[in-house]
Amino acid sequence: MAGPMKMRATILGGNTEVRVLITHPMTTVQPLHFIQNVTVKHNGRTVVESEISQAVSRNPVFSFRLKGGAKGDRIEVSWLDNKGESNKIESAVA
Amino acid sequence: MRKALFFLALCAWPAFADYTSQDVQRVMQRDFHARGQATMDRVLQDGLQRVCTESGDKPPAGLAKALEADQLKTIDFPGGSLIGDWKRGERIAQVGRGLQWTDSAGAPGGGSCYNCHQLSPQETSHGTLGPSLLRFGAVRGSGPEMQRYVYGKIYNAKAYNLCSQMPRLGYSGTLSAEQIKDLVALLLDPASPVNR
Amino acid sequence: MTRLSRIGLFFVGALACVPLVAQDAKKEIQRYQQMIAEGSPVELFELGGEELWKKPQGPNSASLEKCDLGLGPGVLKSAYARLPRYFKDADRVMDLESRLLHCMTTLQGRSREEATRRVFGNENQPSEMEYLSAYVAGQSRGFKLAAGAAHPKEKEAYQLGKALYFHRAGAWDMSCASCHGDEGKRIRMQELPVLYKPQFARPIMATWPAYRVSNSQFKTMQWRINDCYRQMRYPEPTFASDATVALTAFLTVTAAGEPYRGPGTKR
Amino acid sequence: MDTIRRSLAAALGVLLVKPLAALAAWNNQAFGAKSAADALKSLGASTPAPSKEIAIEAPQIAENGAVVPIEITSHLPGTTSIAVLIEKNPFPLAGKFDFKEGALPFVKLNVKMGESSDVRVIAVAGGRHYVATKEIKVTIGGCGG
Repeated sequence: MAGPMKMRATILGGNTEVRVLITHPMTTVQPLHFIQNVTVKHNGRTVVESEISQAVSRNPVFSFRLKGGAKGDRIEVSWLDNKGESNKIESAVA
Repeated sequence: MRKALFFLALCAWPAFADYTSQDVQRVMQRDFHARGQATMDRVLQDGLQRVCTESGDKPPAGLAKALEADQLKTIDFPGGSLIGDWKRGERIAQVGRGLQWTDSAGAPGGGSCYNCHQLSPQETSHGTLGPSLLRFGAVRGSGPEMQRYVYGKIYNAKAYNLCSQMPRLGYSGTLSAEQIKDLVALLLDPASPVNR
Repeated sequence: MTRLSRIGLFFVGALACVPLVAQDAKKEIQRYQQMIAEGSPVELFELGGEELWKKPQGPNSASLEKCDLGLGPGVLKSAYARLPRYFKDADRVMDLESRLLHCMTTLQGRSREEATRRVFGNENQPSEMEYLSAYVAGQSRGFKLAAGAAHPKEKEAYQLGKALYFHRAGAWDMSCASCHGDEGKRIRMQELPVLYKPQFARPIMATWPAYRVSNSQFKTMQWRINDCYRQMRYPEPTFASDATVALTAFLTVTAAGEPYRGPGTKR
Repeated sequence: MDTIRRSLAAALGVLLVKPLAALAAWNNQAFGAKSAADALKSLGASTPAPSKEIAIEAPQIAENGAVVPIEITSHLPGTTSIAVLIEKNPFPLAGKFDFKEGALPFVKLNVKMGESSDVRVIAVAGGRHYVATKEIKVTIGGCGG
């Protein structure tokens, strides 16, 4: 099962800084098990779409920046790995 | 050992408050347990461990001399040349395994040399707990006397400096005579990277 | 090698050692350490610990929410910064892990044997103790380290810890001070803090327990002591024993006054 | 490395049998490339123009290759995508981030590095490709302490 995620979205200099922590082994040996896609949504609209490899460190931590944003906006980060497992987290901008 | 105890009785040791090294040993006997090859006899201090602990590694000169002489007797010098193969020696110097509860008993260990010493200039990841041994043989020569000293120092460092922090690698069973000879070669052989 | 083999199998190339001007290298490594701390996944372990803290377990099907870490049942804020300390109900000085173990046996009704079966986890399965340590320690961020030093048993633990620190035994004649005894020394490239001196003990004790990026594992102070004794070629110190608690008491009292900023992130 | 490639192919297979709804894009060819040049080709960025408008914030020395923090900001107007390549990794492409309307061209992540290497960042702005490079040295720590 997918382990816990943690996210913090805060207003920083007029923009929204999103920091997300993901529990994932990101293995580089057999059997390969790593996240391939990370997606960020702002109030339901996709703003960042990414493809990553097994070269991203175990228990990935990402920071993204969104234009503008206001307290209470909904931010969602989801991931999908090479085994088809996925997880997501949603929280409000603080 | 009797001599050591006599000196212990005479000298005023810096007090670690209420805990003598015997007290600490008793605590260890209670609070440690054997695991794998790391057996409980290891918490029993021998004479020099006790003297070094209780003197803060500064034993009185006379006592140190006497105990160093005892340690010298433990060294089993092989006959013939003491110079082995420096290439094997370099590998032994790199390896940090041996005698831990995670190591399998009987499997050859290493000398952990680079953990504390600089040796070959190519290996930049070296410790500084011990002195740099770069160009050791080039500077000091590699005659029979020097070979004997280096072999002895690796086998039982305490025979030359009682409270040295260097393990007694031969005496403790960490390294075999062959392995020590290879390390002697690493330090003394003119062809060794240590000396080139 | 085990630590590296996981990456090593993928990354065929050997990890290169780079000679650099010492001072610059030191500064750059400090910058690296700061950057990995900023990008640390350590909070994931705090989350995992919170879940376990609140989860009913053992024959009593009880959570640890009523566990008294010294400031009253369930009070977590700043509790870790004041450990180790004397606990009257157990009549002994306890560090975080030994106190957690106490709560597991008393509140949850678990046997000591069961609760300590797997105290050190790995990258795939961190241990319950590791998760819980992360959670509890995280509630002390910003609080000054103030381990107990007034009760006679606390003074005793400090003295025993100090004596242990300088006690030479084992197959390699080592004490803690053999490596952590003189300033400016290294094992390989790893700098060695002289932990009996406050200026070195402070930053170290303020950042344990910690996540280690080299093996992606969360490590506790009990593990740190255990692994030192392994490398010192001693038998194994028993988990949460008085000897291990005394060493932690000695080190934490020595670090007194430093604001806690862990759980840390280490190389 | 064959096994890695096989498993990468296998990984793709797993994806293909999943319901379409869960399918997301993953550039198998670019991520499977064994050289930075091949990866760039697969990204359609064979000859990117050097640019000082791409800022790479990373330590010059990483004590441990398992975690190397990298922070990337593109100051190029109209940046829509940022890709990170670690030149000397067996598979250089580490990630590709597409920024839609509402996102700033910024990302911070931790990557694994097998050895000291150049890290190349490719940015797409106004349909053109730009590149910036930073060398990161990887050292290795002590005996496990």
